[in-house]
Amino acid sequence: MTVRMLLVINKSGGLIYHRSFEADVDEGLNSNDYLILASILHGSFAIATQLTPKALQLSQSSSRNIDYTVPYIPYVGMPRGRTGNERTKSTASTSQGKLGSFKGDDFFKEPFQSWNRSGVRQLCTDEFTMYIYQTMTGLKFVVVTSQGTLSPANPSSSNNIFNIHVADNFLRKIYCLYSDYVMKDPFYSLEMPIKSTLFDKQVKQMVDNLV
Amino acid sequence: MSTPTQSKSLKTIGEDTWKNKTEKVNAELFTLTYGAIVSQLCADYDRDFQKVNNHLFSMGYNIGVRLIEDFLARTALPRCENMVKTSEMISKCAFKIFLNMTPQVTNWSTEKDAFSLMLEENPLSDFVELPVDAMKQLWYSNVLCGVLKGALEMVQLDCDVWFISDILKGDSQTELRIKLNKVLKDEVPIGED
Amino acid sequence: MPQYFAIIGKKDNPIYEAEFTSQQGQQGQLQQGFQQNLKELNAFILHASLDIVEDLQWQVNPNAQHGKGGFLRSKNVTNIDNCYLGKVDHFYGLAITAYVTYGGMKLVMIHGGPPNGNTQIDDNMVKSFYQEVHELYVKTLMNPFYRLNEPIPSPAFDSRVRALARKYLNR
Amino acid sequence: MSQKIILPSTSDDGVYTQSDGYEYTIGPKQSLPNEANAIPTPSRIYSESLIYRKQEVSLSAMAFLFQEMIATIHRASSSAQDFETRLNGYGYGIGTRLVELLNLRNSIPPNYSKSSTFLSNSSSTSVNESHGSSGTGTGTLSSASDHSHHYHENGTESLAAVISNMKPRDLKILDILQFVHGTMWTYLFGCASDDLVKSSERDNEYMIVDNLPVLTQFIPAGRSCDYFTCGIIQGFLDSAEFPCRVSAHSMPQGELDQRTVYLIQFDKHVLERDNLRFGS
Repeated sequence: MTVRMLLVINKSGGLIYHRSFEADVDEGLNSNDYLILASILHGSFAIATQLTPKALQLSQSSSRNIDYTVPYIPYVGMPRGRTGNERTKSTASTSQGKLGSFKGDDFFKEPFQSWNRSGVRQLCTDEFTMYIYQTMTGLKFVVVTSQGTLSPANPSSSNNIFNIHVADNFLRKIYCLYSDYVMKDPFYSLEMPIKSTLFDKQVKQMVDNLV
Repeated sequence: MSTPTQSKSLKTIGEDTWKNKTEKVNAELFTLTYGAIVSQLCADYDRDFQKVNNHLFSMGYNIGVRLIEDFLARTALPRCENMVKTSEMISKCAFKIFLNMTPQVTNWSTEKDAFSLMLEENPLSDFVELPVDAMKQLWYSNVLCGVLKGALEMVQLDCDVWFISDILKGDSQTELRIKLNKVLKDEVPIGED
Repeated sequence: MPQYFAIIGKKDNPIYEAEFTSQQGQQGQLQQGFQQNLKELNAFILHASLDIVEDLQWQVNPNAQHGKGGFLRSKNVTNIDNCYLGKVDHFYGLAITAYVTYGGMKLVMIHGGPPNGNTQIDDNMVKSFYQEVHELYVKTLMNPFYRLNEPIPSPAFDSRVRALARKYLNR
Repeated sequence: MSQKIILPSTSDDGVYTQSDGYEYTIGPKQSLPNEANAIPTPSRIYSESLIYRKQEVSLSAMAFLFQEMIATIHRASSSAQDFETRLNGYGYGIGTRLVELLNLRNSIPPNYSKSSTFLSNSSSTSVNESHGSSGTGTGTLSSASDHSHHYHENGTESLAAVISNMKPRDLKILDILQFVHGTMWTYLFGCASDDLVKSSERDNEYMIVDNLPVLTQFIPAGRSCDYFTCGIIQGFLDSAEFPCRVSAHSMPQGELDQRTVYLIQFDKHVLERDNLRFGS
C-alpha cells in the first residue's frame, strides 16, 4: 500500500500540482494527459453531487445526523518516532522551522468538519483508491493510493470510513503545507502551476513519513 | 455526540490556536516593516495620499486572497451562515490568530449586513505620528481593509471594507466598517450544500 | 545663565537648535540670554568643538579626565557610560559639553556663565538632560515618516526639550 | 540711520506664543519667560514609553506582509541588482532605528523592566487606567489587550529618568558585531544567529550565519530576498559609524538547505580606526 500520486486542482478545475511517487507507474501519461485527467475529475466531482442515491438524498435532507466530523488521527504523515514531546535536539531556530508557521509537533490536534458534503470523497477501483479533500475556497487535494488504505495500521480495506478519515487528515496537512510554501511564496501567482521546490520537498517528506 | 468543534466557542478556538498552534514573531519587526513600506510608498507617489491608500488596499487584497487559505488550513472551521457569525469569526478568530488582538464588533446595521470593528490596539500603528499633510487623507492601516476584502471574497462574500476613523488622524477611536454587498452564490464550490 | 543647545546630524548639519535662559533673572530684570554679539558666534563655537567630540567619542573612557579621580583611568574599565562626554571644550569662560548617541548624533551645548568667572558644570544635571533629550530623539526617529538627518520641526519635541531644560539646567 | 543688528533669533517679543517648533531656516529660538507653566504640546509618540512590551504577531502575518512587499518591489525593479538594492533600502531604515532603540532599552536597569511601569508606580497606574479608558471614549477598558496605551503626560513614559548609566557605545568591531549577532538577532528572529565568524581570507570580512532565515523560509531560492535583513544589518552598522557592505549568500550544509551567510565587508578606515585605537 503506497501513495502513488498527489494532485492539486484549483477552483476552476485546472491542475496546478502533480507528483507521482513511483518511478515506473506513469510512463504512459504525459503532463498534458494529467491536465485532462484533472479537469475530468473536476467535472465528474461536480456531476457526482447530483448522482447521490435516492436513499442518501432522503437522509441528506435531515443531514444533521450525518456526522461530517473527521476525527484527529495522530501524526499521520509526521516523522516516525514522534511520541509526545520527543524533539530533535536541533537548535531552537531549526526546530522552530519544523512546521513552518505552525507550532508543536503536529499541524492540528482536534477533529475537524469536512467541507466536502455531497461531492466525491473516495473512489475505489481494483487498481487504486482515490481520496479527494476539497476546501471552502474550492481547492481540491487528491491522493491516489494503491489498493487498500493509506495507513499500514489498518491493512484490511473493509473499514472504508476510517480510510477516508486518514486521507482527510493527510490531505489537510498537505493543505497546511500549501498555505505555507505556496501561499507565502512571492514568486507564485494564484491559480498557476506550483513550481516551488520547497513545497515539493515538504510533500515528499510527508509522503515518505506515511509509509 | 455533539461535534466538539461546534461546542468550543470561537473565542476559545482563537485563543487556543494563537497560544499553541501558531509560530510567533516580534510585533515590532512587523510594525517597523509596515512603517518602511508606507513611508516608501508616500515617497514613491510623492505624497499623493489617495494613491497610497489605494496601493495599500490592493497590497492588502493580494494578502487577503492568500491569507484565507492559511486561516482555513489552520482552523478548518465550517462556513458562516450569516454576517453575525462572520463578524464573530473575524474578530475572535482571525484577528486573534494573526495579530493577537480582538477588535470589538459594534454598530450593526438594521438589516444586520454591515458592522464595525473597533481596533483598540493596532500593531501596525505603533511609533507612528502622521505628518501634517497626511493627516487629512492617509488611512495608515488601509492594508487591513484590503486583507478583509480579499479573504471574504475567497469565501464568496462580496463586501466593501473601509475606515471610518483612525486615532492617527486625531479621532477618538479607530473604526473599520464592513458591509456585505452580496453572497456570490454561483461561486460556492460544488459539494458543500 | 543661558545655554545654546544643538543636535548635530551625521553631516555636521544641525537638526535641532534652541537657546535656553534661566528663569529668575537677577533681581527680576528680564532674564538675559547671550549678549547680542555672542549669539552669532554660538554656532561657530559649537562647530569648532565638533572635531574634539569626534576624537573623544572613540576613546574608551572619554569623560574620565574630568577630575573623576585617578583610579578611573585604568585601561580595562570598559563598561562605563561613554555617551556623555562631559566638558569637551571652552571658549573664553563658556563651557561646551557634548553627548554622542548610539546612532552617531551629537548633542552639544554651550553654557553661558556669569560675565566674569567661568561656568561651573553640574555634570549630573547636564547628563540627565542629555539622556532625556536622547530618548526624545529616539522617539522621533522611531516614527516611520521621519528620515535620518532631517531637521525636527515638531512643536511637541521643541516644547518637551525646553521643559527638560527648565527641569535640569535652569533650576 | 540706526545700525540695527540682524538678530539671529527672532524671539524678542516677550509674549508667549505656543512654540511652533524649530525652524532650521531661522535658527535657534530663545525660550520665553512665561513658558514655565505651558503644558507640552500633546503628541502620541512622545507620550508613549519606549519600553519593550514583548508584543507578538503570528509568523504568518509577518510572512504574508513580507511576501507582498517582495512582490511589490519585484514588479517595480528592472534587474536582480536593482531589486536587491531597493530591498536593502527598506531594511536600512529599520537598522538605523534599531541601533538607537535596542541600545537605549539595554541601558534600562534589569529590575526596572521586570517590574515594568505597572508595578513600580501602581498607584498612578490605576489613575492611568481609568484616565486611559475615559480618554478613548468607549468607556470600556480594552479587556483583551494585556497592555494599555498611556496617552497623557505623567512622567512614567520617560525611560531615561530611570537610567543612571547609559549602556556604553560599542567602539570595537567585535563588540558591535556581538550586539548584532546576539541582541539584534534575538529581537528580530527570536534567538541569536547561528554563528558569527571572522573570514580567514580578508581581515575586513565577517560572517553571520543563519541556518533557517525566519522571513524567507517559505521562499524557494529566497537568497535575494534576504537583502532585507542585509539592509537591517547595514543600517545598524552604518549608523553606529562602522560603514560596511552586506551581502547574502546561500551556503547549504547537509540537511540545512536554506542556510544563509550574511557577508559583512567593513570599509578600510573602520579597520584602521579599530587597529589604531584598540590594536593589540
